[in-house]
Amino acid sequence: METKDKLSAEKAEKLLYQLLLMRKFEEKSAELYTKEKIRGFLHLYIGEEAVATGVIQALKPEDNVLGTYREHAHALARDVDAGAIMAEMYGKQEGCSRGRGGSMHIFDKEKNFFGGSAIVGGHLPLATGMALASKKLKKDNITVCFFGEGAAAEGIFHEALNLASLWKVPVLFVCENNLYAMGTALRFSHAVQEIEKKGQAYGIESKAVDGMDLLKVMAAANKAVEQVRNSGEPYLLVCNTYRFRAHSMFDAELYRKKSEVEKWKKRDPIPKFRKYLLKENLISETQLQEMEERLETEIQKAVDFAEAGTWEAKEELTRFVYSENPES
Amino acid sequence: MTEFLMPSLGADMEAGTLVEWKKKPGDQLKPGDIIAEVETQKGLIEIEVFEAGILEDYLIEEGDKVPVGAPMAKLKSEGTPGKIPEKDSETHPIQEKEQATESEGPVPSDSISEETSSKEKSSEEKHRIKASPLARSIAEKNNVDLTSLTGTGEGGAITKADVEQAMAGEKETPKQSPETTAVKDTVEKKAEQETPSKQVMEPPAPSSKPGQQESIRAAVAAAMSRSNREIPHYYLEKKIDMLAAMSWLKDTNRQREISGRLLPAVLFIKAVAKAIDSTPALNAVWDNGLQLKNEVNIGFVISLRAGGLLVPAIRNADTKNVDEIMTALNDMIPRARALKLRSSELSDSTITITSLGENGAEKVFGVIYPPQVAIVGFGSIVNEPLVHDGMLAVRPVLHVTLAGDHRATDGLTGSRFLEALNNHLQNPEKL
Amino acid sequence: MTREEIQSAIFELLKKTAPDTDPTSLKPDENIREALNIDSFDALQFLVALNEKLGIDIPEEDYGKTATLGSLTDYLEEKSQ
Amino acid sequence: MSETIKITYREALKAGIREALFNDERVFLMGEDVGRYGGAFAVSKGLLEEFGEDRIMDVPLSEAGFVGAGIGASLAGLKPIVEVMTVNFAMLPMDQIANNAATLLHMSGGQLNVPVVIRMSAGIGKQLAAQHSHSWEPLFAHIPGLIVVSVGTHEDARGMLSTALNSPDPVIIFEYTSMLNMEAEIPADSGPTDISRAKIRREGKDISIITYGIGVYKALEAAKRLSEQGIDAEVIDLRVLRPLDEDCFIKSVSKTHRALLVEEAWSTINVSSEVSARIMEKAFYELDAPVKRLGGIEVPIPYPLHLENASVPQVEDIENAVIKILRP
Repeated sequence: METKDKLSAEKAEKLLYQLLLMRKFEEKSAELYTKEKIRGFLHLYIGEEAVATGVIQALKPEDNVLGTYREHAHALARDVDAGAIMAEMYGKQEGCSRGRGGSMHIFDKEKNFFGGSAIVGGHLPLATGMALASKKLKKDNITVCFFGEGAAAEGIFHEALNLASLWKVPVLFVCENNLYAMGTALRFSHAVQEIEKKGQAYGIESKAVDGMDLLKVMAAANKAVEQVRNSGEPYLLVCNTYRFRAHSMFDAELYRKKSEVEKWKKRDPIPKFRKYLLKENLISETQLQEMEERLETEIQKAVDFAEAGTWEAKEELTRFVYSENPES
Repeated sequence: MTEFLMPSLGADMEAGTLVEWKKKPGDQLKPGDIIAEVETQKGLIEIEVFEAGILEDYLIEEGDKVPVGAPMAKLKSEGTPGKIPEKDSETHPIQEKEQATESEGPVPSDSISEETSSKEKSSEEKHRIKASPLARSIAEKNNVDLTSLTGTGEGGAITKADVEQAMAGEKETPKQSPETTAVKDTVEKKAEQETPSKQVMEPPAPSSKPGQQESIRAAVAAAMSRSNREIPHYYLEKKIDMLAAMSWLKDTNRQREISGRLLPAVLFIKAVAKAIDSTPALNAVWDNGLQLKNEVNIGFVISLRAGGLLVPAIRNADTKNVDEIMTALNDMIPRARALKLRSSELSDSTITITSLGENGAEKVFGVIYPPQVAIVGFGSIVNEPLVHDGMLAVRPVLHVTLAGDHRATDGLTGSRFLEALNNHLQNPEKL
Repeated sequence: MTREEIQSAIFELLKKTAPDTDPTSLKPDENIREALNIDSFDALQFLVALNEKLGIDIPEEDYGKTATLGSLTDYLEEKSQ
Repeated sequence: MSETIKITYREALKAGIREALFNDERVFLMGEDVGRYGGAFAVSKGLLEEFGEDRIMDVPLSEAGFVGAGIGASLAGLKPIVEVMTVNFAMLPMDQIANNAATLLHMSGGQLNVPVVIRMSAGIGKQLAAQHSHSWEPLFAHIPGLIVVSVGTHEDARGMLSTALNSPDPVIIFEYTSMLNMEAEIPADSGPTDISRAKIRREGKDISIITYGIGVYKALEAAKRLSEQGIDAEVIDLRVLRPLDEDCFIKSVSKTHRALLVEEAWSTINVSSEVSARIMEKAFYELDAPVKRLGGIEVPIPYPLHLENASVPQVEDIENAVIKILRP
């Protein structure tokens, strides 16, 4: 792969750290959920980390990112503060969305991270519209929109892709095909199971990539982002991946076999990437050791921050329904 | 057994206050008997019974104000059954009472239980007074007892206006205090007035109550507002040469004793009654559509000295001759001034006449008295230059106006009526 | 009948006709009907009552002579002779 | 101010759009047939020629898609005027409106503004039958986060849009097809009109007729007729259905002590229901008669003219209802 050669030790270390942070952060979240620190829905990304990491590393800070309700990892990849995300999941006002959104609605405007959307497919036209704005305002930023293969069955997916292609706007649609829309397998949802073909139907350049391999995702994403930025036209990147954990915390996983999960776990992108780095001498055992400690510290810090966070006063309940400074 | 209900004496009557019972329990009643005197917005009205029977018991007391339709007394019917057929009214009175009530089913058969149930009802009513929130809060602030009020709002709910009216009434209740207002003074004097006509030289009528005049004023206001609100008026005017009529009247009166003399108003009334023949649509009421009336009952506006109007009817004016009409006026006007009119006299009119007399304005544009559909206005007779037989001459001229309800008739009808009226007044001897 | 008797009869009957007024305050040359606000019907009734009380008939053509307290008194006084 | 011009409702709307396009480069109009067709109701006729394709965008029949794109564009710095041809199609983008436009500010803890303006033509009166005669203002007025305004007069047709575009929060504007050809005099220099306050269109002391939209001129006509009958009715144009200008009608009812609520939307759970409830809550002790509602008859709007007319309150109905309240 052409990107292999370009991967610097520094970037390699950062990417691995990011992957591990995502994994450990979510494992901690699951634990905190069972302790009732986190409530509501909690959708974990564990197993799919290579996708968010691989795509977002290709972006510039001014690019827009929109995610789904399974977006903790994307926020972390976008450098949203882990403590702010954890506090958000706690519902504390120190959270990145002041605790108003919770796990499914992580927003950070400064990082151009636009959520956190929990209606399947609902954010796709927003991405098209944001890209339209970039075009009209003659900005060179692009918009990246993550969604699952379940969203591709929604009418709005088709509208958003058609409009993006029709208008020729710089948006990268990233389909995280984890094979299950909640519990309904791809084959029970789609007559044509190659999601990339749906993009092609709208005249959008569409590629599929192994979403369990960070290097492959990076390579595909770099190419896609470059193309979107250069052409100003949309692109559909389908990342075939798998979530190791249940859809959300309250899921008996009746729809798939344990053996299937185990099989996919053997393709876990994190050990794979670590192995690759060690093999290529892009990272040392000592560094890995030290990384583990840093991760522990960062996650503990995030939890402490969330724990120390405060509850928004009830009197403020009705804030943020309308803008408080209408002059904005 | 039937109940005698507070009668509705006009579309705008909502309630009445029983001032005096004129019959006692046990009294035999025949149609036309005055059973009670009731004070209304329009003044004290004697109310009649329309069926024969025996007054069994009072259901309300003197001083009670009850809405139209509320039971006032229990009657034992005789002969024709009342409006609401009752089992026992078909058989025979008094002795069969127990039997009759038994047959009514689960209700215990004695009169005590009836009383109890009616008491329960009234106490329940007290707890369930319908009043608007605003009326309640005003009543509370001003210590007005809502149970004593009759509502004029939706479903008989007491409104702000009802409470305020009660408060205004209450202010006047202190009897004969020296500070009483001039208006009230006038009213009371008026009430005690002896009318000058022969047969009515009676002791002062005790009937009139303070506030009565005001309620007449209020009734006029209500009727006129309603008219203005609901009736699309059209107006027509005609000048009538009165030389012939006035000459005839002069000749006639010259031959008569003073007590038999006629007023011009008699000619007006008679002429209107005859003119209606050709335009029956003006002798009608509007109640979800035009309803022609067979009788010609001409309402004659009588203004009261202290303000306000009463409009008693001269019944079947078309069949009365001028002397009979004068007799009717002689009877009615003094009673009107004494506020002693009968209920039916106030509610029977089918068309109204207003005449300002010889010193009034030259023209009067009337406001139709709902539900009637026309009012004829007679100005004062004045000498005016008038073309007569191609010559300009000064002649006595009467300006007659017709206000018609445009829903009922149009200008053509009104025009025809005024023309007919003119013709009749040109031939006074035939009236 | 003295002039005083006639006047007191006039006052009595006027008071009955217009009880809210004080006829005794009428000036001799004041128009009675205007001052006391008496309409044509009451005016006729007043004359009827005068006729009954005093036994004096007033023909219609003489109505004009009865307009003021002074002229009415004069007229009645003359007729009663 | 003294000079007035005669203008149709359509021309007034167009003047408002034109002015907005002139005043702010970020403003653009998008909607079905707004450009080459000239607008389904000829409201935007000629604007394409004047402002070009970039500012006057024809869009495909993708209501959810282009409304979502409008929301997205507003997130990214533009001021879109999105036209949903008629409210009858507004259930398609309802998800975008209710789940995105109305929630983003709140979910993001106050970070994201959605300054989108969505115009919809609404109401009955053209014999368009059940699917094309909706009065769905109440559906939108139900949703916190939206500003819902109703254009009941020519002045507002002319002036509401530019004020709406200055709002940092999403504004839904209801316009009325049946009023498009109606002419009225407005001040020649008529400018932006407020979108936060109700307006007393006629002062009176006997009763408050509280209405909006098509009801405004009807109520004014009824009030005129009533005045000939000695009844002095106050007519309140709610103008903004959310957030309701409660002060205005509570004050009015406290003065008149009676209220008749008029609108074309079906009576069950309509705007009048809310107004009525607020009167009960805030002005109960001022009431001298029960509050009455005059709303749409609960039936899908039928095609024949006489039945269509019977489906919504007419001037005579308003007149009679007032008389019934005042003279029970």
